[in-house]
Amino acid sequence: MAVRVQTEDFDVGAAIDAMTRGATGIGSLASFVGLMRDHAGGAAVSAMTLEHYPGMTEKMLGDIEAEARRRWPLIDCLIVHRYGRLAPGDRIVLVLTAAAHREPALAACQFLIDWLKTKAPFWKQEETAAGARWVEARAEDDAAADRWRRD
Amino acid sequence: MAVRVQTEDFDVGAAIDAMTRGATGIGSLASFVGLMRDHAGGAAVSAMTLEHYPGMTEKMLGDIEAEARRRWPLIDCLIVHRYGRLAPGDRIVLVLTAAAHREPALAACQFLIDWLKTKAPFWKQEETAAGARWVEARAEDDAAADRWRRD
Amino acid sequence: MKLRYFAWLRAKTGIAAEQVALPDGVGDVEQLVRWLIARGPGYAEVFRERGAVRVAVNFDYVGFDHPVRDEDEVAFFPPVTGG
Amino acid sequence: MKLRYFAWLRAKTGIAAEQVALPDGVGDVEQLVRWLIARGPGYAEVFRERGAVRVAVNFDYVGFDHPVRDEDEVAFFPPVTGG
Repeated sequence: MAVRVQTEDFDVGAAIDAMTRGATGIGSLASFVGLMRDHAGGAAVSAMTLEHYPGMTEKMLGDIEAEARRRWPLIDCLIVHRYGRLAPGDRIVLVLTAAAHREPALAACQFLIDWLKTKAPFWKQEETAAGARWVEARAEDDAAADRWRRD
Repeated sequence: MAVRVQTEDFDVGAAIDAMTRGATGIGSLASFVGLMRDHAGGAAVSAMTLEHYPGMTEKMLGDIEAEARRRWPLIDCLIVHRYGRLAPGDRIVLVLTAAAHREPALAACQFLIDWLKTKAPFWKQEETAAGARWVEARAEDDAAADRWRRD
Repeated sequence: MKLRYFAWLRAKTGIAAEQVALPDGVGDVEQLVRWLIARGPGYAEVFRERGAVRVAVNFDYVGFDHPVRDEDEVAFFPPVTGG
Repeated sequence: MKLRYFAWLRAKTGIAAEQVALPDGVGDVEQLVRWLIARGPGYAEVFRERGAVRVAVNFDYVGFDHPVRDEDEVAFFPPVTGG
């Protein structure tokens, strides 16, 4: 299990190097980095505060990672998610997947961010000129997560 | 156009930092890194030499990148591909895509590596205990590339 | 039991967490929600639109028909928006 | 015209590139290939399995029916294996 929930920034290059160092069975590494944008819904956003549910967050991210490992032959996997106050351009989340071949690495990376978006208990509050507002969940995110459902 | 064909290694973290620095409209960054594995087809591989077709390589990578930009609203995009002699664990290729939202970033990243695999004129020769052998194209790679065809 | 409220739900209840004794007649989430609504207008407002409220019992998502016991941690929050 | 051979095709022809004058009667890739096959066993071996040979004229993939001119660069190579 490699899941981290932290206020500090993360170093993508260092995370990739740590995952691949000495692991010469890895042929493919996929990553996704989510960053804070300076605008949303047509309004400039000056800052954002990410709240989360300590305890449940780690459990859900661990569950999601375990599900990815069940579905694809991953050699390694990492999820890092920040919380607290962030400024535009700040990194928010990192998903990193490593496999022998590219298909499982890319599919698992997409799966992890899709499920994380709809299952990990984080909430964003944006600060705009009109005041603070809670970000609303997107229907597209539910649809993206549903693609991976197995009923 | 950001396409590089080089013998030198590349720094994934530095490439990501360069792409996102000051670009606060970027909300999502997807990457794919291909690395040299220490085994293939059941045999240990001690080294690999990547040959390419100078001139055509740059043209094809540029064409592929332009196609990705036509299909998705990318803010930025980078392809780096190495050639020459490589050892197990060495990085071979980097694909980096940046967009406001994750769907175009992830889809374009997958598209670029799928098309690059079947269209960019690179050839791998592996060195094993049994001698040197040219890597054969995989039918799965053609199938992966065909998913993106628009007839 | 421990009750927790997140994001805009917390703004309505005015508190992030509270410890309550399992009320008489409350055996599942639905009954707990009815009991909370009767406690005051802030709570009532939280549950005005049920569809917008997610529930977790002991760190797992559950439906409104899920049983609750005195030793549980029950959390209410809006659809998540991380990533 | 400039002819180029890559990967295992080069091992068969014995050369990576050569400059030839457009031969009489050669107007497309197919005719060029027939002319090459007649030049010697190494070339003949390259084109024994046509399906395994890709052709580019001036850095673009083409079919065997594509026209060739004296100023063209024509490259022959196996299916690519980069990435």
